[in-house]
Amino acid sequence: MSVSRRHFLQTAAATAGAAAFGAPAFAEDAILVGSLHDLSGGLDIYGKPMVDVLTFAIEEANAGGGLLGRQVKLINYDTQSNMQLYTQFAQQAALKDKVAVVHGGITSASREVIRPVLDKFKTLYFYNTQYEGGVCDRNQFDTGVTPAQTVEKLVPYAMKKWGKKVYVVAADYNYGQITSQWVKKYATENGGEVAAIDFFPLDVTNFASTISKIQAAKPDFVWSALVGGAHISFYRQWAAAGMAKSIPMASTTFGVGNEQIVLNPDECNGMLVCYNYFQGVKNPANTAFLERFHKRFGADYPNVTELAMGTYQGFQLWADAVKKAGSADRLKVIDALETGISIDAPSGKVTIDPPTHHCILDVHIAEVKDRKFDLLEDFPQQKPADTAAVCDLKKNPNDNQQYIIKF
Amino acid sequence: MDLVALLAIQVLYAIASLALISVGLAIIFGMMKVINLAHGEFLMLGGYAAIEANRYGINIWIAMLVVAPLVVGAIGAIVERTIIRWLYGRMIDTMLATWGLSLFLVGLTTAVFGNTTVGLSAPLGSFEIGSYRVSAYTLFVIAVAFVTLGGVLAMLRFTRLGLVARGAMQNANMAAALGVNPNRVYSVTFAAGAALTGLAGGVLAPVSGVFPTIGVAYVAKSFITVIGGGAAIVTGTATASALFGAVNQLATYATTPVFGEVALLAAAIVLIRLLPQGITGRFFRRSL
Amino acid sequence: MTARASSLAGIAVVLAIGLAVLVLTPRLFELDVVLNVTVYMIMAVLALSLGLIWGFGGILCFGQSAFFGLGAYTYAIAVMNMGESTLPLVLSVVVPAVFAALLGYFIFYGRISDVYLGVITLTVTLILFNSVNSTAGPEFHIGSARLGGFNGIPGIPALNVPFFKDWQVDLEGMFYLATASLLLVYVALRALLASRFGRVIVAIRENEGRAQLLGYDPRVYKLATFVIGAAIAGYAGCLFANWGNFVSPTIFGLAQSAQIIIWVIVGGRGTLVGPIVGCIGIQWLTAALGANAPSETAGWAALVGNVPLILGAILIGFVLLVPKGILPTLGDLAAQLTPRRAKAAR
Amino acid sequence: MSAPLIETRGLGMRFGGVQAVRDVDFVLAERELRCLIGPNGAGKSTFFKMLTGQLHPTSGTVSLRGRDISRAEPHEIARLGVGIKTQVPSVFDGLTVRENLWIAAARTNRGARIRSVVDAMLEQVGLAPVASAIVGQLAHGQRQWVELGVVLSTDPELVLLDEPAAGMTDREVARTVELVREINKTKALIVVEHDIQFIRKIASKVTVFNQGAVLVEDDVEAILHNPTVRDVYLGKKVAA
Repeated sequence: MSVSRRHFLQTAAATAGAAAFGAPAFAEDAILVGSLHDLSGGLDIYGKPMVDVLTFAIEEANAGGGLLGRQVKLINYDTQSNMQLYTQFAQQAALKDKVAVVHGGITSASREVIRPVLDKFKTLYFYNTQYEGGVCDRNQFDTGVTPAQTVEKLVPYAMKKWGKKVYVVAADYNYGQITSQWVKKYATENGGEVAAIDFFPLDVTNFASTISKIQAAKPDFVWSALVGGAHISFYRQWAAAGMAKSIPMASTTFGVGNEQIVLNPDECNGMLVCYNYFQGVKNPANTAFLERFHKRFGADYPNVTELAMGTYQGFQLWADAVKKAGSADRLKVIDALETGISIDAPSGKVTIDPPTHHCILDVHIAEVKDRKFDLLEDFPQQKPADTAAVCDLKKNPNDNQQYIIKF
Repeated sequence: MDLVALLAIQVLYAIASLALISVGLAIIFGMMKVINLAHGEFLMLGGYAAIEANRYGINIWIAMLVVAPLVVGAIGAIVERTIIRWLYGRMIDTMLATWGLSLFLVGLTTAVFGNTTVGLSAPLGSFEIGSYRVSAYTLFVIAVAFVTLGGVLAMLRFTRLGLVARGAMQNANMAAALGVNPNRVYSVTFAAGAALTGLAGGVLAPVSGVFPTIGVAYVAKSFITVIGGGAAIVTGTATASALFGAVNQLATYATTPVFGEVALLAAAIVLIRLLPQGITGRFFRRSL
Repeated sequence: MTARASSLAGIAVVLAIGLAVLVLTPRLFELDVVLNVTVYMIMAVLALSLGLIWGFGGILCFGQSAFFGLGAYTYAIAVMNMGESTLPLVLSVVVPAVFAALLGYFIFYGRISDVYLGVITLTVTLILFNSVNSTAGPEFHIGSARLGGFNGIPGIPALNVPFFKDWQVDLEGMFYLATASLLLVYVALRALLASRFGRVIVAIRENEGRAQLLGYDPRVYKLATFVIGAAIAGYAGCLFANWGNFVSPTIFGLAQSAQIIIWVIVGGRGTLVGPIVGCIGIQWLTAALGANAPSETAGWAALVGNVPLILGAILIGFVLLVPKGILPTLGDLAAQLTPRRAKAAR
Repeated sequence: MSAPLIETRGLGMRFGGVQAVRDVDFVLAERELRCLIGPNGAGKSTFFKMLTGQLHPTSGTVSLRGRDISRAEPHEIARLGVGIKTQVPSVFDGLTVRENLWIAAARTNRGARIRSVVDAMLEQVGLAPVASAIVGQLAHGQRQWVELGVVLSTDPELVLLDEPAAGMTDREVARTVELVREINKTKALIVVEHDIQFIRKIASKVTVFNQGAVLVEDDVEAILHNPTVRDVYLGKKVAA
């Protein structure tokens, strides 16, 4: 009753407006892009660079005449590292601002909060963070790397370089749990062994006893899937105990929060990481991007992180799809994206993989060196094999869940 | 044998760091009955003070041991003047105000320093115990904790300032009768508590990361330690830290850090149940 | 009696406002406002629970979030296993209440009071936080519900009309349920406080020793108050789990615990409307600041768009300028303007 | 003969190294009115606290009608019919006078009875005109009356009064005397008081405490002429 009445009022108002100003006036409104990132609270180390890049991407788009001749406007929400606000703001973005797309969510927890809300209110969703993989939802696109794209490459590389025995320390949440299982899988497949896997909640700062346990286990190298500000203490305490020199380390989380800048070079030099994007990636798109970006945000901008580039590429993929669809309408844009849209991004070629809604992209192994990353080896066009094993949205477009990938 | 020595150092370190982060709060809460929820942010500011000072070329030891306490002490004095001064005797209101202050300081720090701050790495290198390597800085932190507690004790017991402070806390009129302005005493005490907290923040900066929201990790633990210790500032902090630190580290070693944390908290509950006035409410009653 | 008449008038005003919100919100506003108001109502129920035990019972519970979280998790786990929400709803009230009874027995019969009580309750909620936070592994599940650790439990099925599994409460239904719950809890608490029990707990807050010398056992009354507060908080937790279909360990965290206390301080202790006003005010402010975040992260914009900075400054200013809380201050103001009514308003 | 109302045997209380009360044998009959006197620190208040359960004796026993209550909690003893008016008025300061009495009356009465008890008590202690006032805002003397009213509203069988006349005007003292006599018609009383004139007016048996022990027990006039009492107490008092 109340619903129909409200709709009636709205329709009446819209009709009146259309009559007064002419219907086309509405088509000229800006296209709204919602941003749901933590700009305060513990996760802002990740959120801020992402919003910076999103702001930049939108400014660029507008400078180039906008999309479909319409300006793009950023509606920026600070979710304050608070799950309740993720729900509230996802609702607001979908219902009040009626944005064309939402970019955002950092932790898997926040994504799983946003995802059902945006599904329910039929608003397109881009999740631009590297994560544990397995999300299968036609309304969502994932532009970050998953373990099959990075862990699969880095484990054998590190084993070849250092030896077969690995000790895993991981953040105690979805990503850490699942990533460490992937490490174990790839280590055993390559004839190595995992000495132990230790999990740490994200607020742990005292790693003394873990460090001595690692010393007792004498692994050839340590795999870190530690995350967040508190876990930086691990690297500090590790180096303070004189271990940085004797046992090397590999990671698919280090650097995402600019750890290589926070720590001193002698605390983390030589560490191996594997991501889609490094500032040092050599291609014309990246050179041009960095030049423009530094002009806007200053040459002393610390570092364009993996997550920030994921966000930039997510926006570009969406923008291309809008152009291709000739509309910002959700279903039309999804259709366009599902044609396997592809862009020449700063990280290299990035293509939407239609069955999984994840990305086919380049990954690189790099070494930490004096607050920067030295690229060591490139792996072009990696497929999201893990998610592909469980998810096929071409066959089951109505599938909607996060799979836990069994192997 | 190596393991025993290693474990002993780790337990001592856990105790020392707990005592360090708590003693400033113990002074502020114990002597002034102000529940300072911004305590964690005072620690955080101590860390930033040390880092920034070091960045501008000040020797790391001076940055940690002198600059950090001075800066945070000064901030404490300002906070006391502008906020706490109006709230004495209103314990609950100080809680709300300092919670606000905590948010404010986190926001301010983020705005000023951004959230990618180059940290300090621990000086002093490492040494070997059998097949284990331990950071020498660990021993330094233990030493600082001892010296700090000893210093506070000596201050309270032997100096006129300490005497006056104790007097004023027990009875403001008495201090007034001694010709001391109780407001002055409160100011100085609050600033002193803040300075010690800043010292702890500076000294711990190379061990744990420094970022705007690090305070949350400390505030509950310090508060539990102070309450567990009871009325006597130094003895209380020392005994409660000894108990909780040992429980925490041993449980962590035997199981996981989470379990260590839970064991600490559980120990606190049992302690308060057995000694509803804290340790020094029952034992060491006449201590300071 | 004028006091009774004015108190009844007060209830009538609150009910009138509540009913107006209940009836008008969905008719005047978009769905997003309705959804926002829903969560404010749910949190206001939580605020009332602490308003009762602290504002009237004098029990400074620093861990009210423990019961809130237990309610939410209990509901989530139970409904995921059972599929039908009637029993889970009941459990989400009973489990926190039983937990509070055990904890309260431990506290009140151990003669723990004051700031020590605050620390015990804080510690308990932190234990819950740490424990639940470390259940990310697949081995941690209760029945078919994975606890999920830090990531929490997503996709919690919504409440259904009792015993009709397929008749689920939709979003608008959730709004009506939350708002009606708030009104009901409010009226129930008013009735409780007007009863002999309510008067005795206020007397115990005023002077525990005297109440005991008159023959009332403060432990029994405090324990009962504590349990009632926990049950209400647990119910709020159940509603919260329904609102976002989601629950995560931060619900037990220090920030959540402190927030509940702040709602009550801001609104005014010793009133029931105060915690509601404080809760909705702070929630609205937090959301409003976050919703208008400038994307610029440098210079003045960084300060203006800095949510914790502004929220913190407002709280500090609030303590210094409105120390008694909103409701009592408004009451004093009204009393100054109309001195004759002052007595009746008490 | 049935057991006395109150009987203590070898009652003692030790705080750390201080023996506040030692070896007190004390008997009070039903409806008896007894005064306790003694210098400050003689142990009178500690003795009261042991009778009401606020302190548990470190030695000896307290019996109420033959039932051992040494370990009982204050509310249990209160429920057995013991009421106390403490030295510093202990009332519900944030509540009105009427609410204060209501809380007390509601312990022993139900329903409409509560209100009639409260109304009667307001008259009896002369607080009807200020029934709606917040107690914390009343003068000290009036709060004394509030506390008396609160204690009497539970209808106890034994009333302990710790310095009821302290801080009262002469007129109020006179009214207190009247009230004590009135109460004594139906209840037993123990009154601690320094004011000898007051004790004379209520004319009763007196127990003298000194250094935690009972010095002597006798009629009021005899006590006044007892040289030992003069020495330890009255003498000093006069000298002071």
